[in-house]
Amino acid sequence: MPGVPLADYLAVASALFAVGVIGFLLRRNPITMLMAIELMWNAGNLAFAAFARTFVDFSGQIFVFIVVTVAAAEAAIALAIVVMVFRRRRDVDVDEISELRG
Amino acid sequence: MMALFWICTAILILTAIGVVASRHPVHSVIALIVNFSALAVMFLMLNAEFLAMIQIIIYAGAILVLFLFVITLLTIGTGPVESGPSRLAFQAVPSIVSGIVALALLASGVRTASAAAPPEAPADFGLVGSFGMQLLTTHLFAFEVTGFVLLIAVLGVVLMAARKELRF
Amino acid sequence: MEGFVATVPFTILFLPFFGMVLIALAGPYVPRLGAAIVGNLSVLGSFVLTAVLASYVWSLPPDQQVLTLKYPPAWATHPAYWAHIPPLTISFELRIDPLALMWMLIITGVGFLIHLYSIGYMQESKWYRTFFAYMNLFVFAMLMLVMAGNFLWLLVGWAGVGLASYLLIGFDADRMAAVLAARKALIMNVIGDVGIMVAIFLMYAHFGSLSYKVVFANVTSAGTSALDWIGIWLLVGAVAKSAQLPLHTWLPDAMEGPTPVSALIHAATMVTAGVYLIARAHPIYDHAPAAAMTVAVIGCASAFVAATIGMAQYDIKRVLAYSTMSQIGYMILAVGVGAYAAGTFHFVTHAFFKALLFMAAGIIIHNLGGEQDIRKMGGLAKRMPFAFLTFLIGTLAISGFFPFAGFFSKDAILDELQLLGHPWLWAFGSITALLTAYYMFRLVFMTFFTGAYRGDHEPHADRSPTMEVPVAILAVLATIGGWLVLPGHDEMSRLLQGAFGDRGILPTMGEINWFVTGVTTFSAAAGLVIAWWLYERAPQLRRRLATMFAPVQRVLANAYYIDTIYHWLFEVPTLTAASDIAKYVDPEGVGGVIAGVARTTTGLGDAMRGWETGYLRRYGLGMVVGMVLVLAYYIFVVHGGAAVGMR
Amino acid sequence: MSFQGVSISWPVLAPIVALTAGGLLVLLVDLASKAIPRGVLYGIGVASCVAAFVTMLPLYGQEQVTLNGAFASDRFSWMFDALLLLTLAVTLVLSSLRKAEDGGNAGAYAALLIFCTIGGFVMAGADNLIIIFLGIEQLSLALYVLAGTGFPREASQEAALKYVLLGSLASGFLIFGSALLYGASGGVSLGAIARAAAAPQGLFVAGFALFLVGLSFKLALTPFHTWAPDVYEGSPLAITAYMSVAVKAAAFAILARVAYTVFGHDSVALIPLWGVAILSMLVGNLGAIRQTNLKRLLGYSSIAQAGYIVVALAGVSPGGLAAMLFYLTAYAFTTLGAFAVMALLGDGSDTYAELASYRGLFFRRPWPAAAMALFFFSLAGIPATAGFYGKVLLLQQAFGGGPWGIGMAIALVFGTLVSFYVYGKVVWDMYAPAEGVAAVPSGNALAPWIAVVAGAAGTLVFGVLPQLFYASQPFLTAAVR
Amino acid sequence: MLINTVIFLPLVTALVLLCVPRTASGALKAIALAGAVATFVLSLTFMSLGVSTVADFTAPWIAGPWSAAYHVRVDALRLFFVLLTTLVSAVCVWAAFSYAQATRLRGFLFLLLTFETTLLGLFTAADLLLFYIYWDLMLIPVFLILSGYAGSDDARKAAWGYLIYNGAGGLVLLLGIIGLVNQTHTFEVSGLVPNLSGALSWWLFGAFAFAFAVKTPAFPFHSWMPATYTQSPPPLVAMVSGVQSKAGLFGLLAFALPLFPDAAHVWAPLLLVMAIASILYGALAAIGARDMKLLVAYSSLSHLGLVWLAFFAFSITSVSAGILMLISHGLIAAALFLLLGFIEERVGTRDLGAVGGLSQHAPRLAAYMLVAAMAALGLPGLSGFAGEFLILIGTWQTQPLYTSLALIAVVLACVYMLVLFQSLMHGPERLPRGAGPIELRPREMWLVAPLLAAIVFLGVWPGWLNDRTPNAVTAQPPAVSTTVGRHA
Repeated sequence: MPGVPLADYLAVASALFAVGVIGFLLRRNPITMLMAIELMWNAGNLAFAAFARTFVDFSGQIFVFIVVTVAAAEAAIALAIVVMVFRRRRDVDVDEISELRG
Repeated sequence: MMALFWICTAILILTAIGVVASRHPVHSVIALIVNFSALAVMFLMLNAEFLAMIQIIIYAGAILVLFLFVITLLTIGTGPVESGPSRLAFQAVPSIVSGIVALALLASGVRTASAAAPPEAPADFGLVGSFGMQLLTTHLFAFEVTGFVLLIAVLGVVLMAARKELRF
Repeated sequence: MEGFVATVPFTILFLPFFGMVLIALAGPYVPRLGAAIVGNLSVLGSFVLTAVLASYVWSLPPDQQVLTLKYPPAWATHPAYWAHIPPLTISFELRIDPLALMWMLIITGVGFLIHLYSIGYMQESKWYRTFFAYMNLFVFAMLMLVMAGNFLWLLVGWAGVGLASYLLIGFDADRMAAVLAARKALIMNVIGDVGIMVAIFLMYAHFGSLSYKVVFANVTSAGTSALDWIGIWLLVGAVAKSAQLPLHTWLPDAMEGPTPVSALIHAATMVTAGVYLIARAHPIYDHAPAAAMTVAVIGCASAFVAATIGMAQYDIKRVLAYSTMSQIGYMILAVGVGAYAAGTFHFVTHAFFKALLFMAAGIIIHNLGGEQDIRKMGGLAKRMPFAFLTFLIGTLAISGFFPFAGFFSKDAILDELQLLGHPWLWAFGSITALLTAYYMFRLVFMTFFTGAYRGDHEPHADRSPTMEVPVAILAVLATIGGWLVLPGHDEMSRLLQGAFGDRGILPTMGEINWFVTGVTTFSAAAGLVIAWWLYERAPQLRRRLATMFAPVQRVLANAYYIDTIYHWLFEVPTLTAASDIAKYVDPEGVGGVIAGVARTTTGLGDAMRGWETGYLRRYGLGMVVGMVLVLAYYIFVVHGGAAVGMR
Repeated sequence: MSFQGVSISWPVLAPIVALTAGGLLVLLVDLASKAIPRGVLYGIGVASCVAAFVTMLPLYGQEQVTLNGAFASDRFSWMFDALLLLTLAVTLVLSSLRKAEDGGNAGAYAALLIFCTIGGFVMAGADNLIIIFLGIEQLSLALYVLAGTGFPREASQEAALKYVLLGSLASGFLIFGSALLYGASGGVSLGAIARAAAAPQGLFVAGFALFLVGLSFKLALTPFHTWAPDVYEGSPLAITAYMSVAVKAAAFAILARVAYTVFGHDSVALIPLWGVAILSMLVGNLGAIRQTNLKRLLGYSSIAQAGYIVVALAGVSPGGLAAMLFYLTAYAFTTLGAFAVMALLGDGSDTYAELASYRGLFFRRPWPAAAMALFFFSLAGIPATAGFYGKVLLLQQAFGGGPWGIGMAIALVFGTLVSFYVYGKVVWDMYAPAEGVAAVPSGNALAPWIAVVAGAAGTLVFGVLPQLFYASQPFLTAAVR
Repeated sequence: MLINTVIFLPLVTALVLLCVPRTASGALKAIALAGAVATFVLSLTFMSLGVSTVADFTAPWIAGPWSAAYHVRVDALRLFFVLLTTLVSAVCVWAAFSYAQATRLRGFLFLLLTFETTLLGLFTAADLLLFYIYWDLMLIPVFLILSGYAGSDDARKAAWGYLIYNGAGGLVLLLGIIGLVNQTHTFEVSGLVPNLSGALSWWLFGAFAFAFAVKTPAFPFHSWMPATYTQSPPPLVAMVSGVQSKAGLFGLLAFALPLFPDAAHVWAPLLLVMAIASILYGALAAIGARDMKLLVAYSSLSHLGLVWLAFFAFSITSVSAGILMLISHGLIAAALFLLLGFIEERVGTRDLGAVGGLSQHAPRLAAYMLVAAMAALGLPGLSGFAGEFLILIGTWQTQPLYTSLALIAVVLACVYMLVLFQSLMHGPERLPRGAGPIELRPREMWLVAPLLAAIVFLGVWPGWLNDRTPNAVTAQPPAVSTTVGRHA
């Protein structure tokens, strides 16, 4: 099967990355923000996979594997914190939490 | 091959926007699951079978299920998550603008990558066996450290969960 | 004789100083009179030793009469200098020569008489002991001034005398008038010190040393213009100390001090320091004709102006103060034109009759309980015959009537003027002689004759010997003092010849120049007659004249308003500038800059903290924008700079 | 499927093994019975620190690599490991003061701290992108949680939330940056990247930019510093101490290794780093002027100190590493000492985090006040303290760094001047006559005293005799491969 | 080793004080005074050195990238600064007994003695790094005393002006030093640096000169001085104005002039203008000052401006006369501030208008004040005049215009010193109610006596000091090899 040029993969990865960043900044719901972060991390994974394919080198794929495991751990901790923080609050809005300032 | 690629790209981009744009977290989780599956297909196209499997099993399967649990946990009996306009004025526009500029910059940076199709991959590239060999030999240390990372995750949740206030 | 010559000058110099130290330390434990006795004895001791030294020096041939003494003496192991910065060395040295001896004799002699007089006069003062300590300090400083061997020790004596006069003018320190007068005196003196310092700097620049020997030895090596400048700056010092124009305004105010102080310091000795300075630095003035002429002109001008002001004063001591300024004008005029012997002779005689006049006035004031305004006095001749008699002798002497001292010394000066060819100076000198006679006799008539005593204190005429003995002695000296220079033999030139060896033989004084003597005697008599006519015979004429010349009379009464001019020209601007700086410029101006910088930094601090809004998404936005900027820099500069080359 | 392909040299991994054993032991003991007092658990933690240090001694001064290049222990990483152990030990000592009712079991807390330090070890020895990413994540994940264990509950949780979300965002940049770097160089190891840096094109440039951004977040360099003050104020005292020293040390290890290996000389690519350093010095010092909370003030101070330490890299000259290490050691002793004094006075709690409580302290508690004054003078860079000589070294490097170096030197000097006021104000309050002010009760436990004395000794000894620091290292020029 | 004992004896005494309980004020006073006087006596032994011999001690200190040695020396240049420090410090420690409240005496004495050690360290330092360390350390004791022991709120505010302003000066000096050592790679710099490029040496000299001008203080950089001099307790201000203000000018003599001789000539015109500005501004401000301590503070601004004039007129007498003027100003300023401190303590106010006619009650105080005021005025026969005269006779040869301006200031000096002396001592009696006995107590008389004795001695025989101080700014002998403990 004719290969897909590397540049396209990277373009897609960048697009995913950008959407992730914008998503993080726009949404006020922590869970959605976390999902946006997952998107960013996956954009990185895609780029790594594409480069691994071009260089025929496993390092890239190893990195993706590691990123996935770390993402799992990070999601667990982040969600635990989110739950801890928002358990008693009425609505789940990040902007509410801004006592520390100045 | 190219057609499949463009389909996956379209799905990826649309579901990504879907994740970000939807007001209700459950909708965004579903969008994310579709996104990950399209990503898995992409991995397959890049001869990364093992990664595709992981993407589906771990990412889509475990992590997003966890997200669903938490969403249900937090939003029982409350209205739509984000009520009322964002208190932070002057936040939406600059973030979109900077996101787009970032994309443009990355795209221009990335453009220098070879536009040619990658050469034909050798037969055993991307197989789980060779991946495993690599993982446990050249990158053995990385493998070990991931162990630490997961241990920390467990300890962290235990530490936070130990709080008595967590009454439910 | 070697040991004698080496030690006596130092004992003369330091005896009054130890007197002062003894009074200061032992003072409180010794009764008041004890302090006075210590003071008197130390000055008397100095006088006796000076007399002995003088007789020894004058017994030497004229060309060996200059003794220079260095401390430590030559045979000492390691030399000690006052200042020793290699090219510049200033040593401790004294110089005794007839000129210095003449001044030393007067200082210690008249000084002793005035110390004696003050025992009585200062009875009811609170700080009796301190008075004698300060007087001893003055005598020590004046001796230092005249005995100095180089210009530095002259300057030290010069300033020491200024300090002593400051302390004594402001003696009764609870009167603000005295305190301000003392301050003005010291400031004027410091201006004089600065003048001398500049002269010293110039001398060092040209001669490389400050000691008299070196400077006077190679005076010719420096150009006349340099010598002129040195002369002018020395004159500034002399003018400040001898209260000549333009730095004279402190002398009338100095009368705030007790009368013995006025007698000793502001009549006999300190104010003549300027004359001594010019006489001492005569080699410079001999080679600097321009400077010498300025000296003469200033002397003459001061004499004339002081005489005119003296005519319109009503305070007895102020009249005498202006008369001192006028007489010293004569001396400066004399030394200016080169008649050093005549100038010194007039200094000697003036010391006698001016001290006499002041002490006599002191007795009058003492007996009138401090009253000094002559308009309130009158008819005191009968009440205080002794004071009247001595005052009359003094007046006759100062006006220059025949047998008295004034006649000979003033005549000598005017003679020299005529001889050395200064017609204008001689003319002004004679007119001033007339004015002197007028204002002195005006004083005598107003105090002792016209009308009765109108003051509020009841005059009491108790007689204390300690006050009257010195006055009597001075009265005798005032009469016979002049006979030093008689037509046949000129004692004064013979005595002084030793100090002026380098100028050749001093011109002999005393030849009767009938024309000059005639004019001076006539002007003295004219002054007497006019005063008698206006005050005794036709007082209504005086009143009519007074009304006619009222504006002139007011100008003279206020000493040509010079004091007020100085006040507006110097005092007001400096004080306003100073208070502005202290109140506004420093706290707000310079300080303001710092406060401004501090405010802006704290302002910046708040701005920096402004980023900490507390909103998590703002932080996220900050990070993304930061990322975009860094990315942009890299993409465009570094990558775009690929052509530039990263290495 | 034999494993012969992998060479494992156990001595290099010995410190990590020791620490892991310590961590697991703490967990087991905590699990064994609830009756064990908290002190024992922290005691085990400190013991494991000492053990790790003992195992590190033979490695001193040698160059050893294991697991085919993934992890190395050279003189450069040795110093960082020593600093991390010191910080861990002090943090454990300070945490032992925490009262039981603070909630959270001590076992998990101590173990988490130990594993977090292991993350630091990994970062210090990392030599390829994967291990760098893993080390950063290991360290950060543990700290996200630990930041949340503070008291008062709301502030601490807020800090944890902010830290985890922004941390993950930064890690996202790091991953994408690493991907592009990998793409540009074809290999994950720094050596490969160095080859790519020779002829930079789009991929490398973008990748390095993102990588630098991710790292700057960890270092709290401006403009990625905004999280630091809030997180420092929110987290518990001991964790703030740990964060301000350990995170900075480990992150600088990576930055130095990247700067020296990838570039090896001062190049145009590092200019944004110098710019960011200047900004951080200004923001850090100026921001601290009006602070009333000591932890937040030290947060700003850590931003400024990060800016100072970057100056050590100016010109990427051989002496730079020595200057950075000396300054980091000085900064470690001083900051840990300062936090120890706060813990000593507040008995582990945050009562002495407010500046107002220090008013007139000198006349109530002269010795702790004197120690605090010494620490703040060292932070400000007053002579005869380690901070001062550190700054002398920094200036020395700055002058070797061309025009940007001079710019950084001037920013450093201006920052120091502002810090005279900032730190002087604390000392000024302590010396204020305090008749009217009600004295805040202060504790006097032994454990923090040891930390205070150690901090003071370190600050003074390295201030007066900096030669001791150098004597231990025949110097580090060839440290980095 | 003698140098080190002299330097650190005050610090050791201070540490010993810490072991004495705070309340045992008798023991505290005894120990502190013993320590200070012992230091002074020990420092007198340096007098036996004479101009040629040098007491020098070197120990290796930092071998790192830039080598630095613990190199202290007492040579002709530094001898009299050390003596001044020990004498004024001993007097001030003794004067400090009556100032701090009972409970705080220990802290106050501790800080004063530490301050003395930093000053001694600075004056004996021959290594640039050591010099800088003491330069900044000097700020701490003064800052702490001002913020903790001066009592009033203004004093606490003055602490800031002092710390920040001098801190800025110090940091600029640090930049200068690092810039210089960047060329030589060792802090043991004593002589001319060979390959120093022109422009760089100008910048470096500028940095040194700025720092020294801030410390002196000189005209444009003096705004920290008024608050500090008026607010700090008298023993401290006596030491600050008496000794610390000499640190800057000592730095010029010991380091800046030998290191950058040609740059000094380049900067000379500007610095001369600054010197004259300080002299005249200080004199005018002193006349306008209504606060007595402020008046003396501005007078010291004026007198030290004269020393700047001396150094940068490069005249033959500038160095030796400069040192003489510094020592004499140190003694005069210390004596004046202590006396004013006694008056302020009794009368309770510093305003010249509110007090008057003290001489009637306190003749001895008036006598002491007279000697100090006349010395400050520059009355010949006292050390003030000796310094001024010898400087001006030298500067007249090279800068006649500036010298004549300085002479104007001499007249102005007479005005403000008389304003100070007369409004306090003379005139009608004005005393605030409840003022205690005015007359000086015996302790206070014995305290100020040594200062006045030194003033009179130096006034009568300045040659003694001239013989023992160098006249030209020669570079010190090349850096002594770093052998431990070698000393002449």
